[in-house]
Amino acid sequence: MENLISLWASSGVAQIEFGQIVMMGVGLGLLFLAINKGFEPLLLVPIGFGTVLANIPGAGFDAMPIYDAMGQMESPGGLLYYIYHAGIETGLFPLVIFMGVGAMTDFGPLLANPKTLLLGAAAQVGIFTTVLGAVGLSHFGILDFTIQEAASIGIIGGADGPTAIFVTSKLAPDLLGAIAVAAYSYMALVPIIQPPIMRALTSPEERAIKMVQLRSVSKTERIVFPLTLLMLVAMLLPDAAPLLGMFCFGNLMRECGVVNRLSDTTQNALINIVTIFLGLGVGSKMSADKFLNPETMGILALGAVAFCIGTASGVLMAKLMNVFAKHKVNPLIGAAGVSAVPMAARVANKVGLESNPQNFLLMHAMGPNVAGVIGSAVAAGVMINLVGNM
Amino acid sequence: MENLISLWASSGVAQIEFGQIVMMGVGLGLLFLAINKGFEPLLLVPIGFGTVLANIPGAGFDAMPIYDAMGQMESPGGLLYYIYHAGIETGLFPLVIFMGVGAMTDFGPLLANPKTLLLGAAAQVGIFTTVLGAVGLSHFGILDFTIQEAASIGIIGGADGPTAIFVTSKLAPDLLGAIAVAAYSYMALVPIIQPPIMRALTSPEERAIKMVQLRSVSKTERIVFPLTLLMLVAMLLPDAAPLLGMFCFGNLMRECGVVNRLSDTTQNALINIVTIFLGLGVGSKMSADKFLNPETMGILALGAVAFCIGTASGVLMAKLMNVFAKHKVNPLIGAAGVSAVPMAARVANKVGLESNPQNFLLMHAMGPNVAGVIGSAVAAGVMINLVGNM
Amino acid sequence: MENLISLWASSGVAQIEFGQIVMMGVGLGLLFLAINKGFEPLLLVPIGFGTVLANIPGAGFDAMPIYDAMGQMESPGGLLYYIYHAGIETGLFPLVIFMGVGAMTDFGPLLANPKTLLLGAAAQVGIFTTVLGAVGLSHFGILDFTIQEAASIGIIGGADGPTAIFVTSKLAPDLLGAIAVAAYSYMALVPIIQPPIMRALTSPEERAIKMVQLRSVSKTERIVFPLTLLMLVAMLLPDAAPLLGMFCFGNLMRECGVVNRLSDTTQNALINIVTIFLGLGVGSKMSADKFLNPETMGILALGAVAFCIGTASGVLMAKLMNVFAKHKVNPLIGAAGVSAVPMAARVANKVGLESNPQNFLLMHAMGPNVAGVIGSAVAAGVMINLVGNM
Amino acid sequence: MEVTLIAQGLDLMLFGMGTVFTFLTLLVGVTHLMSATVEFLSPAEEINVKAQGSMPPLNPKIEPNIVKAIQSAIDQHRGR
Amino acid sequence: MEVTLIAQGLDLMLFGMGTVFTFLTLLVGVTHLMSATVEFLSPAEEINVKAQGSMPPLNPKIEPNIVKAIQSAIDQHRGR
Amino acid sequence: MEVTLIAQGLDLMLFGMGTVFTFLTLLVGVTHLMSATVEFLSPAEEINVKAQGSMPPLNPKIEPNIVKAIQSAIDQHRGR
Ligand code: NA
Ligand code: NA
Ligand code: NA
Repeated sequence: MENLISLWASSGVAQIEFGQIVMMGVGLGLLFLAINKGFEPLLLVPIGFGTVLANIPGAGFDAMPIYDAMGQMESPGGLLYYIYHAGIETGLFPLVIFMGVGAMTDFGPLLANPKTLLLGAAAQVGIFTTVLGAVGLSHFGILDFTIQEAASIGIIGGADGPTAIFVTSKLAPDLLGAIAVAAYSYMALVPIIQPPIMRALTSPEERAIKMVQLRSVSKTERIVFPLTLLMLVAMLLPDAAPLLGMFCFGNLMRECGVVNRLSDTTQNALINIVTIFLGLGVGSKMSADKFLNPETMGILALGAVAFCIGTASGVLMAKLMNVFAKHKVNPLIGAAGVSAVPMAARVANKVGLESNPQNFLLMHAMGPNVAGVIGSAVAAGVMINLVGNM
Repeated sequence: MENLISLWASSGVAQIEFGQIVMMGVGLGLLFLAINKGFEPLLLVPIGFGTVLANIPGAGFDAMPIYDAMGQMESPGGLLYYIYHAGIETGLFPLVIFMGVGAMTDFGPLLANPKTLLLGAAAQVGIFTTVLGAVGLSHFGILDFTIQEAASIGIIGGADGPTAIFVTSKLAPDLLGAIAVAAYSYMALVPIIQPPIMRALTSPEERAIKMVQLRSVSKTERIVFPLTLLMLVAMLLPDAAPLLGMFCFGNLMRECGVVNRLSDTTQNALINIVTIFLGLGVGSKMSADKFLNPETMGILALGAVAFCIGTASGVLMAKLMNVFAKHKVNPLIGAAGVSAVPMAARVANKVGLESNPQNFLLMHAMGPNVAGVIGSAVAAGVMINLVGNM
Repeated sequence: MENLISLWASSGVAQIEFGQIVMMGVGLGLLFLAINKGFEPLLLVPIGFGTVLANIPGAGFDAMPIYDAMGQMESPGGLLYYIYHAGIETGLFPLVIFMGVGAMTDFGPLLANPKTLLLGAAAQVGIFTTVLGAVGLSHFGILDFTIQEAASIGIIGGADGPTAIFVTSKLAPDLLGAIAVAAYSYMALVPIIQPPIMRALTSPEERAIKMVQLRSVSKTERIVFPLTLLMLVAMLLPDAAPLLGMFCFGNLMRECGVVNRLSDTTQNALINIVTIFLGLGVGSKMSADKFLNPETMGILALGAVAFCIGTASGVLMAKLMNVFAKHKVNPLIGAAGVSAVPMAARVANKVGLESNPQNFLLMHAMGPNVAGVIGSAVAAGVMINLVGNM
Repeated sequence: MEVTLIAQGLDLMLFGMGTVFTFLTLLVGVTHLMSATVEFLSPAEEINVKAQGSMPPLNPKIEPNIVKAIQSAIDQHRGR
Repeated sequence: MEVTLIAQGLDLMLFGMGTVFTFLTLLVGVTHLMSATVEFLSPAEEINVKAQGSMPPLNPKIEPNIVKAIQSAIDQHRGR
Repeated sequence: MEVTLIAQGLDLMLFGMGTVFTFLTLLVGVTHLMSATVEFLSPAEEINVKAQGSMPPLNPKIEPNIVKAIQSAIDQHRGR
C-alpha cells in the first residue's frame, strides 16, 4: 500500500504543476516548428526535446548532484544539469560550435569584395537599438530588465545562435532559454521577416542592379585572412577573441589544406555532438518560472524588432555606399548582413531574382552574410566589455 | 642499488596479489569469449581489457587524484578513475548509449502490431522473479544481498546492458562489474539459452503459426510515437524518464528526417566513443575484492535463471494472448520480449523456420524485441522508485 | 568617456607586453612551419594557434574560473584553462591519442622480425644521454634544470609526441610548451636530421644490404601480441602501463576484427577531436614567462642532440647485430628506431634506395619504427618510476 | 529484518510487475489511439515505408545500383 | 537609477556601434592591404578556387550510406 | 646537491637503458615464443595478410583524385 502511495506520489500526474504542462506544450510546439515547418531543426529539435525533459516533474533531469561530508557522491545529478554546467555555463559548447562554423565558412566572397564588411557592420544597428528598446521598457516600468539582460536581448538581433548563447550565458543566464529560442526562431523566420522590409526600402531599379563578377581569391589569401582577423581582434577587442579566435581557428583548419582530417571531424562529428548537447542544455533553462513571464513576451517582441531594424540598416547602408561607390552594390545584399548564414543570403538571391531573373546575388550576398557573423561577435565583445563595467 | 630496489619494488611481479592474477585471467577470458566466440564484442572487448588494466598492480589506472591544501593537483588520477566517475557514477554514459540505441531502433514493427508490447511486458517477469530469488538466498543465509543489490541483479534479466548499468550504478555500484558482465554474457548466450525453452513450451503446430502480414506504418506515426511514449512516461513513471527520455530523443532524431546529421553522429561516432569508455569504466569495477566472492557466483546463477524465466514468460504470454485473439500470434516471438536486440528476434526467426521453412518471423519478432527494451526501462524506473524508499 | 577609457584600457594594444608579441610571433612561426613546410601539421597547427590565443592580452583564454563562497560560479574559466586541466594535467588526452595510435599501428613487420625490437631499444640511448647533458648543463651552472626537468627534456629524443607530453605533464608541466614544440619540430625534421648521420656511420656496401623478405604473420599472432606486450608490461614495469596499455588496447581493437566500428571511430573522430584539443592545450603553456628564457634554447639544443644520438645508436646497434646475425640487417633501418612513425621508416627507405635502387626497406624499417614507440614508452615508465623517488 | 527483505522482494514483484503491465497495456491503447488519430488527421499521407518489406536497420543495406555506379567510376578512373 | 539605465543603454549604443564600425572599417582596409601584400609577394600563384562558382559549403556531407558504399567499393577494388 | 644531480642523471642513464634493453630483449624472446605457440596451436590457419605486401596503415585516407572521381560518379548517379 505504502508502495502504491510512493508510486502515485512520485508519478507525473500527481506532481505536475500547471507551468510544467504549459512548458511541455512549448517544447512540443518547438518540435512541431522544427519538424513540420523546418525551423532551424538542428538546434530546435534538441532544444524542444530538452524543454520537455526539463519539465517532467520528478524526473530530475536538472537535479544537482548531492555529496556527503566526505565529498563522496550520494546521488548523481541529472543529465541536463551536467550538460548545462560543463558545457554552457563554462562557454565551452558555443565556442566549439563557433570553431565548427568557422570550419564550414567560405570567406572567398568576402575577400573578393571586402567593402561588404560594412554591410555586416550596419546590420548590427539592430542589436543596439534593441538594447535601447529593452532599457526603455524597463524605464517606463512596463517590463523589468537589467542592463545585462538588455544587452543579451539585443544580441538576438545578431541572428547568430552560438553568439547569443555565449553572451547570455555570461550576462543573463536566467534568460538563456527565452533568448536562444527567440534567436533560432527568428533565424528560421528570415524568409518571412526580411522580404517585405527589403522591398519597402528599395526601388525595383535598385533591386535589379547587377553586380560585377567577383574576382578569384587565392589560397594564400584564404589562409592569411583568418590570421589577420585574429590579430586585429587581439589588438583591438580581446573580449571578442574567444568567439572570433575559435571561428578563425576553424577557418584556418579548413583553408590551410594540411589538416583536412581535423577539419572534417570539426565540421561533422564534433559539431554534431556538441550541437545535440548544446540544444539539450539550453532546453534545461526552459523551466516555467524562467520562461512563463511577461519578460519572455517582451524578449520575443524585441527580438523581432531587432531583426527588422538589422535588416533595414543593412539595406540602407548598401544604398548609402552606392552614393559614393563606383561599382554599385545591389542593396538587397545588405539584408544578408544580419548573418543567419546562409538563409539570409538565399533570401537576398530570391528577392533579387524577382526583379531581374538573370541576376544571381547568392555569392555576392555571402560576403555581408559572413561579415554579419564577424560583426555580431564584435558587438558581443563590446557588450561583454562595457556591461561588465556597468 | 636503491634504484634497482625501487624498480623491483614497483614491478608487477613483486606486488601482484593472487586475486589480481585471477582477475587478469577473467579479463583475458572475457576477451577470448568476445573475440573467439563473438560474445557481444562491442562491450566485452572494452570490459575485458579494462578488467586487465584495473588489475595491473601499481599501474594506478583506478587511482584517485591527490590535491594539496590549496586545491592544486599534486598527482593526477588514473584513466579508469576519471572514466568511472565522470561517465558511469553520474549515469551519463548509459544515457548517451540509450540515445544512440534509440537512434538505431525501428519502431515500425511495433507500431504495426502494438499488442506485442504485452509480450515485452511479460518477459520482465524474469526480472522480478530473480529479485525474489536473490532475497531468498539472502534470507536463508546462503548469500548476502541487500534489497538494492537484489534489484540490480534482477535487472540482468532485462537483457539490456545500458539499463542494467544505469540501475546498478545507482543502487549497487560495487556489483557493477559482475552485473554488467553477466548481462552482456547472457545477451550473447541468447541463441543457446532460449531455443530449448521455446521448444519445450510450444507444440510444433504453435511454432508453425503464420502471422498476418504487418501493415505499413506512416512517417507521422513514427515521429509521433516517441513523443507519445515520452508523455506517458512523464505522466506515470518519471523515474523511468532519464532512460526512456533519451531513448525517445534518439528515436525522434532518427525518424523526424530533418536532423539526419545529428542522428548519424549519434549512431556512429558518439555511441562508439561512449561505448569504448563505458566498457573500460565497467572494467574498472572488476577488482578481485568486488568480483571474486560467492556473491558473483550467485549473480551469474541468478542472471541465468532470470533469462530463462523471462523467455518462458514471453512465450507463455503469447500463448495466453492466442486464447483471446482473433489473429493468432506465433508464441516463439514472445521469447523476443526479453530484448537482447536483435539477437532474440533472430533466434525466434530461426526456431520458427525449423517448423515451417516458409514462415519468416523476424519482423514480427522485432515488435516484442523493442517492447522488451521499453519494458525493462519501465521496470528499472519502478525499481529505482521503490527501492529508493525501502 | 569612461566607456572609451574602458574599451581602450582593455584593448590588446594598451595591455600587450613585449613577451606576448614575441610569443604571438612564435605561434605564427609554428603555423608557418606547419602549413608551408609541412612540419607535423596535425599537431603544430593547433599548438601554434593555441600559442597565439594564449598570448592575447586580456582575452582570458587561460583564466581560472572564479567561484563565490557558496561554490556558485561567478565567472567561467577560459577555454584553454578547461582543456589543459581536464585533458592534459590529468594525462587523459595523451592516453587517448596513444589508443588511437595503437589502432593505427600495424605490428606485422615487427612480428615477422622481432629482433628489430633491439633497434628500437638502442635508439633510446638518445633519451638518456640527453638527460645527462641536461644535468651537466645544470651542474656547470650554464642552465638550471631539476632532475624532473632533465628527464622530461630527454624524452624529446623518444620522437614520440604523446609520450613526451604525458611524461612532461607529470614531471615538469612548466616546460610542456617548449618540450612539445621541440618534440614535434624534430619529428618533422627527421628527413633533414637523419640522413647525414646515417650516411656517416655506414659504408655504401652496408647501405646496399638486401634483407630477406618478411614472413607472413597470422591473424592470431596479431591479436595475441598486444596482449602479450601488455602482460609483460604489467609484470615488469607498471609505470609504463598507462601508455602501453592504451596503445595495446587500440591495437587489439584494430586486429581482433570484431569491433571494427570502435576501431574506426578511434582512428578517426576520436583521435581527431582529442588532437585538436591536445594541441590547443599545449599552446596554453606557451606563455612568455615559460618559453622566453635561456632554458628553452637549451631544450631545443638538447632535443636536437637527443635525436642525433638516438639515430646514431640505432644504426650502430644494427651494425653490432650484424656481427652476430646470420641474416644481415641493413643498418639504415636502425635509424627508424627513434620512432617518428612513419617518417623515420620512409627516410630509411629513401636513403637505402640511393645505394641500391632495387632495395625497398620500408616494411623492414617499420619493425624498428614501432619498436621505437614501445621503447620510448618503456623509457617513460622508468623515468616516472625513478624520478618520482629522487 | 530478514523477513522484511523477503517482504520487500515480494512488494517489488507485485508493484513492479503491476506497473510494467499497467504501463505497457496503457501504451498499447495509447498507441492504437495515436495511430488512429494520425490516420484520421492525415489519411492521404503517402506510406512509403513498408514495415514487412524492410529489414531491421541494424545492417543498413547499400543500394546495389549505387555500388555498381561507383565500381564503374573507379574502374574508369583506374583505366585512365 | 532608471535614468542611469537609459544612459547605460545609450552608452552601449554609442560605443557599441562605434566599435563595430571602427573595427569592420579597419578590417576592410587591412583586408585590402593583406590581399595586395599576398598578390605582391606571390603574384603567379595559381588561382584554382573561383569564388563565383562555388556553392556555400553548408551541406558538405555525402549521405553516410553512400559513404559506406564507396568505402566498400574501394575495398573491393583494392582487392582486400 | 649538484653532484647529486649528476649522480641522479647517471643513475637514470644506467637503470633506464638497463630496463629498456632488458625489457625489449625479453620481448624479443617472448614474441618468438608467442609466435611459435600460435603456430603450434593453429598451424593450418590461413595466412591472408602478407606483411611484405601491405602498406603501413598510417595514411588510411583515400587519395584525393580517387575521392574526386567518386564524387563525380555520385553526382552523375544522382542526376545532378
Ligand atoms: Na550577425
Ligand atoms: Na528487456
Ligand atoms: Na621512440
